[in-house]
Amino acid sequence: MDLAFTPQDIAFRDEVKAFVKANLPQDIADKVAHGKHLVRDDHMRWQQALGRQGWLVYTWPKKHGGPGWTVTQRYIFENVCADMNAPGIIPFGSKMVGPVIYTFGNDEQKARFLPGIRESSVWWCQGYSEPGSGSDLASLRTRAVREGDHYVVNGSKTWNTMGHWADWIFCLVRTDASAKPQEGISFLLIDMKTPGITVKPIIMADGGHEVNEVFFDNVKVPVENLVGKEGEGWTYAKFLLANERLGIAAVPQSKRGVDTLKQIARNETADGKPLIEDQDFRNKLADLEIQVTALEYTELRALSAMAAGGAPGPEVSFLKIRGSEIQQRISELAVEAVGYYAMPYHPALLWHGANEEPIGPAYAHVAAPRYFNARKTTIYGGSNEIQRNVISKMVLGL
Amino acid sequence: MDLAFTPQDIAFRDEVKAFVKANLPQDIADKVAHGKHLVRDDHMRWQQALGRQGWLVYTWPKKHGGPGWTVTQRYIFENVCADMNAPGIIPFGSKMVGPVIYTFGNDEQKARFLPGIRESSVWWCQGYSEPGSGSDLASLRTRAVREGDHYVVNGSKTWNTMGHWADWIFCLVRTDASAKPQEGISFLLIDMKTPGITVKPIIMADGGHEVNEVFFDNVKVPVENLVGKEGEGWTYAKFLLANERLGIAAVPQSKRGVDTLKQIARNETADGKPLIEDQDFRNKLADLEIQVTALEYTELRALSAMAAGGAPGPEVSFLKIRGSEIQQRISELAVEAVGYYAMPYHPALLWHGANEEPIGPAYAHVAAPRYFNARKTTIYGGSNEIQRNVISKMVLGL
Amino acid sequence: MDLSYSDEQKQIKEGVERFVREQYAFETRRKIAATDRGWLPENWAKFAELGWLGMSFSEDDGGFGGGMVETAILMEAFGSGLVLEPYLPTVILGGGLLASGGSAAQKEALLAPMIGGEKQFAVAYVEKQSRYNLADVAVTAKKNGGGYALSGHKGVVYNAASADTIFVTARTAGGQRDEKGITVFAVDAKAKGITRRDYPTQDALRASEVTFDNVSAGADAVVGQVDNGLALFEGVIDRAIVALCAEAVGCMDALNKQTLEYIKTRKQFGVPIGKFQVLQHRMVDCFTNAQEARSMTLMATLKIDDADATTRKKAASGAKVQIGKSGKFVGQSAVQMHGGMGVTDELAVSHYFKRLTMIDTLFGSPQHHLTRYGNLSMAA
Amino acid sequence: MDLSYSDEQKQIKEGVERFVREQYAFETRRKIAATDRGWLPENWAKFAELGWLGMSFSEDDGGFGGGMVETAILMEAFGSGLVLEPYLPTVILGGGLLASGGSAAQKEALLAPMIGGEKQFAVAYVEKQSRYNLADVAVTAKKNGGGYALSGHKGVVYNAASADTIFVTARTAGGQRDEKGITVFAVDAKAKGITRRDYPTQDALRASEVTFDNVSAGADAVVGQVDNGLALFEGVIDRAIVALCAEAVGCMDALNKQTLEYIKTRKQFGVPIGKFQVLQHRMVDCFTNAQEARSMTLMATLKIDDADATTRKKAASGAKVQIGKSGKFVGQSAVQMHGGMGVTDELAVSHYFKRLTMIDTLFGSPQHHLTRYGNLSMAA
Repeated sequence: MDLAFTPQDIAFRDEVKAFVKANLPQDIADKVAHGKHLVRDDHMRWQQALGRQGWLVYTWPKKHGGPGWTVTQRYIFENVCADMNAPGIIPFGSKMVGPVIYTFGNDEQKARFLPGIRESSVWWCQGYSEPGSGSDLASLRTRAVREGDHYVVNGSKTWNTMGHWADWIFCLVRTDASAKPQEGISFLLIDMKTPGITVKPIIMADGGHEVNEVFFDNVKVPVENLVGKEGEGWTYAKFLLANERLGIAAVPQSKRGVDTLKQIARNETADGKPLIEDQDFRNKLADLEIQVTALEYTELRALSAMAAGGAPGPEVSFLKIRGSEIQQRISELAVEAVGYYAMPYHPALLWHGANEEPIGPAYAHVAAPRYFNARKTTIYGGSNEIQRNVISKMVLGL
Repeated sequence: MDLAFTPQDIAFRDEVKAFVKANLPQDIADKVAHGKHLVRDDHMRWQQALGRQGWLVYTWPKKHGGPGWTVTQRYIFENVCADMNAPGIIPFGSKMVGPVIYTFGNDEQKARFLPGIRESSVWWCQGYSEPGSGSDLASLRTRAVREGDHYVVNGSKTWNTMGHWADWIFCLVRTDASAKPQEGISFLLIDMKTPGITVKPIIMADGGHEVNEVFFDNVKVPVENLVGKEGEGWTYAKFLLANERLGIAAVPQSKRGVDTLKQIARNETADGKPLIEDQDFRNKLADLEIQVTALEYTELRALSAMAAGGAPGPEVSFLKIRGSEIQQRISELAVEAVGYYAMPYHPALLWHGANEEPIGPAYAHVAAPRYFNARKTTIYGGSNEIQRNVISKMVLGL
Repeated sequence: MDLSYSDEQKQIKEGVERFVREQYAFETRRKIAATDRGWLPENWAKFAELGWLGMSFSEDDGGFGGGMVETAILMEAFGSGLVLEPYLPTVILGGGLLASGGSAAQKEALLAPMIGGEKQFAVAYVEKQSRYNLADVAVTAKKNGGGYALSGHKGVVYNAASADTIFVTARTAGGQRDEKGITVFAVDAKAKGITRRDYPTQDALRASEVTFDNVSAGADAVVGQVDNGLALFEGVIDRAIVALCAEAVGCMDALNKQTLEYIKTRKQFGVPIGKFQVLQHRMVDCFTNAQEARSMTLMATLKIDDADATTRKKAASGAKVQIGKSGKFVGQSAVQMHGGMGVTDELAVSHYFKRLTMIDTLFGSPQHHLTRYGNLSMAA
Repeated sequence: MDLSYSDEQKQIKEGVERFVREQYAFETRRKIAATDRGWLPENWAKFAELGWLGMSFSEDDGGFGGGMVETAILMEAFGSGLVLEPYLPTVILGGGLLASGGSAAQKEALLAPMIGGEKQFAVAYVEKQSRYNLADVAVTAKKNGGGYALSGHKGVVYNAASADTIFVTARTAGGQRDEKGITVFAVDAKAKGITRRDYPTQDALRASEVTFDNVSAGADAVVGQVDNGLALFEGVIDRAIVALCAEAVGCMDALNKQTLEYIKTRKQFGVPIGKFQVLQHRMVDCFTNAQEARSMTLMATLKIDDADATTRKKAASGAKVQIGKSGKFVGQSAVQMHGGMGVTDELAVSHYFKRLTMIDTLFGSPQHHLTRYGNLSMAA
């Protein structure tokens, strides 16, 4: 048992650092460091740089064009990227639909779709939830009716993240209305430019636009865009959600979040002293840092088990539970740290990157919007209540 | 709207103070002040003093021999008694079976049993829970079979508090096995000296003996000891439990508990300073005191609603929830306050009032046993989970 | 001891609840928030007409002789509808300063017209470094002939853009955090040397950064005593805290009502989600929290005029701690139980949550008041 | 980076788990606790025979060259069975002091026979006023010819009644809470001037109040350097904390196992109570808490020998905070989910709960270590 990195690991870490240093545009790193929102082009520039290096799909096996890294290498890569303020990789292509396609898709689909995902030349989005379905995914009602060599899709999807920037969407659709809820579901790939698709923004509590409702009105989808077998989409969906849950712990991001909080607490004052010297706030920071450390080592234990040949089991659900709770706690403490200057609402600066002097310290005006927005982390990807149900059933046998 | 006491209230408070000062034996007050356990005779001496004054059954209406006090007077009485370290009144007679008898019993029963309760010449105990029944009271299995002018009782009761000191027990028994669980239950009064009754101690986590299992082996109970109608015991039981819940908030006791904690924190030191000056511990005490205040004013609001003619509704369930959580928190902070000296276990001093020098400060060795014992407060009288179910159903309509 | 409302108080309650019901539907509020001012003069005129602006001032001051109980009734209803009109800065803070510290002349010139609805106030006390310490005052008021010249910066001044008069805490003596040497000034919002940067707040109210550059104020602009303004100011803030707690209670009850309704109707896995025990118990805890918030607010309402200063301060701080704890639990739970819809701008729930979050900070965080309470309560 | 056990470590794990399974059934433990000593010499002999007493000491010191990983394996198993034998005071504390500070002569005279199972140790460092501050030492050691004379009182000294040697922190210079001026002495437990008051602890272990009245100790009784004993002592306590955390992890897993079994079988309202969602989620949180405790203990196990002192201290304090939080949640939840049975002496659950409660305090409360961690981590 040993925490130390091997010389190869250390060489690898240096290689990653050098790459990020050379290839991450400064303007993007600055935005990330100051918690500003990125535009589509920011994500694309970084992801395409990773793509050229073959690292964008860093979790993929060699034979599908991934680097075939060890668990330790993935861990190093994720941490270096976060430390150096690289944007998080948008998961819909590389972490979600990609693995589904190379695991369940046919050779033609692999040849057609995987390169665009590896290079990030194509932006993917997700069509899972529907209005009213919430955590009960299997209740979805979007229909796909076979007509000759097409499916005709009607219905709507919601909580569609960044769909307004997407080229393609992967959708769960109902191809057999007569079957049981979890049967009769199929997994379709749909070009967002297809006639009959409209994207309607959902404005979040923080005033931002990151998710949409997507409406399908007699959208014609070629049958060759069906992944795997008709009616087995639920199997692929669960496979995808399991992958999603693992990364969702967001440990490197939370570690960076704690460092940012410390910086804020050094800047802020209370009774003439730096806030970080305030006993109560220091306790809260220390408690939070310990929570993040516990989560990190829990994830390391899971990764090391996977490295020893195991697949991510249902226990990773609690990485999602704790990871999301911790992200919320970080955002909550930021609001506490900035005091009255959490109150000004500055949409021009927040959303449109306007070149204005912020009201109060630059880190202050983002605190409350992030706190409001972070409430979603215990809701999406299967609410934490659902996650607890899963563990209770699958792990504890209750 | 006004918190101030009327001149009559103030005169009443002075009268109660004078009475307690004159009639509460000093040795008993000292035991209570130092958290020592009382013996039967201690309780009896105090309760009989109250009985002679007509105050033991202070919640009873005049026509049954109570003082017929206002809600405000009850509040004053309870607080003065707690402040002056009077022992809590054992509820089984005066607060439980008494009201059942004068509400549902016949005149003969009232004449026979109420005087002994008013004077505390008779010690009552409760026969409700059974091994395995837990919070599911209606599942009780103790049978009472009518044979001529007697019932023959067979079965067992558990969590019987102080039954080893009791003269009489009130029992829920099943008189009709064929009826639905909540029907076919009757309410019997049984003389503990009746042949066939055996009392077996249950030792608690703190090493103390306060509860028992009571076994009934062909115990003959005269039919005139049946309260109300056969098969309607469940109605009387619920009536009794509602009364129980109200007092269970134990606000005056918790207020005294916080004061005791403050005294401990003034005595204890951390890094050479009194513990009460330690920022973290002071925060915890302040938070606790605020919790107690919130509970007190919630109870005052309920009492004032009752005074305006309302009966205690299901919302009093949450007085039980918060009251018990607060009692546990007090005991938990006491353990934290005394540090290493929570560790010595001193049964001779704790249970048998041995005349030994305590190990560490006198208040220290009782801290952990009380913390262990206080875990029961969220379990008995219907666990807090059950209480939340009740509120959810009865108050929120869920 | 009597905790029931008088008939007059019941009438006030019914009146303000009717106003909120009829004038403050959620979509109406959205429109009001989008106006330039961020609130409606028609509503303010109605407040004056119904006597709400003078409700808690003595008859001598031109008010109707009510007290904190009446104020709490109004604020609770305002909270239940997320009312945007600047009652807190104008009536509770500005009016409160005048009532407890103002001269006869100041009352006549400012308080009377405020009660009549013709004047709006703002109170400038926050500074970039001050956090919640009311004595941390860097803005200076230098003697200047018969009067003073104010210079420095104040932050997050609610209602400054609409205010006719701005009340400012300034340092006339002593070091930056000395309790002595603070004076409260009432200055004309249009006075030369005052510059503002206006902005909306997270909870759809309006505030400003206000800079004072040699703003001259006459000796008659001093509210209360020179150098001894802190006690006056702290007392007004403590009363404002109780009013704010009442507003928060209104928010929480409204939020719980909406959440309960939602989990009774919203179906998942074929049943209303309110059938899931975990949500039932969380809903119970939401109600318990709101009840405790109401109880502590009642306690503070009845003790804020106590003869003993420590009792008053403990009452305000204790209530603020409870409101913070309850507000956070109720707000976060409401969002969680609403699921995805709870984090959208579309439903009212996120707006109540945002208001409760700002209330948590306003006049001092729960942590600040827990420490204050502890120091007051544990002093040997 | 490799978080898996070696084959040797797996064998140790199987061995100690078998011992607990076969020798520590709950009723057996009850009998052991009731003996005069409170532990079994036969068991201790077996510990020696199996090499557990020398497990974590270097070969030079007569040990088997294991480290904290091996220690954690043993302690976790001991925790799972609430093992009563004094491994912590004798091996971890006493042995640890000798290993990191002892002279060759002391190691030969004390460590070797301890590893052989012939010597028992106790460590006296708690004082009535000291709470968790290891530098708060009022017991004095005055120069006395070539040696020292120790006087004062130490409290809650585990295993003192069985100990052959008592290690004592005493002040040889400086003021009562100075970090400098503390010296560690190894004194014969039977030495003249030592009086004991023995008692059981809440968790069925044995401890004593120990008074030193001019107890003479030779210069050769000094462990480590005169006046510089604090760093040595603190380092040993930090290692003991990690061992204690491993014990706590064993307790929590055993408790969760029992509780899960109980709620699967215990029926109310006609169904196993484990069918109630609220208990399901609480059980999930119990497991999550135990997982986090295990993760933090692993972290500390692997970092406690780090070259950097701050890293070591943070590791120990961080783990202690987590164990405190998790242990309290798991312990209280286990009792609650067991209902009435959980608060009786009859079931094992209350005994695990009591041990976890004492672990919470031992070597410093979670609050103490949270503050320590914060000061180490937030220093600019």
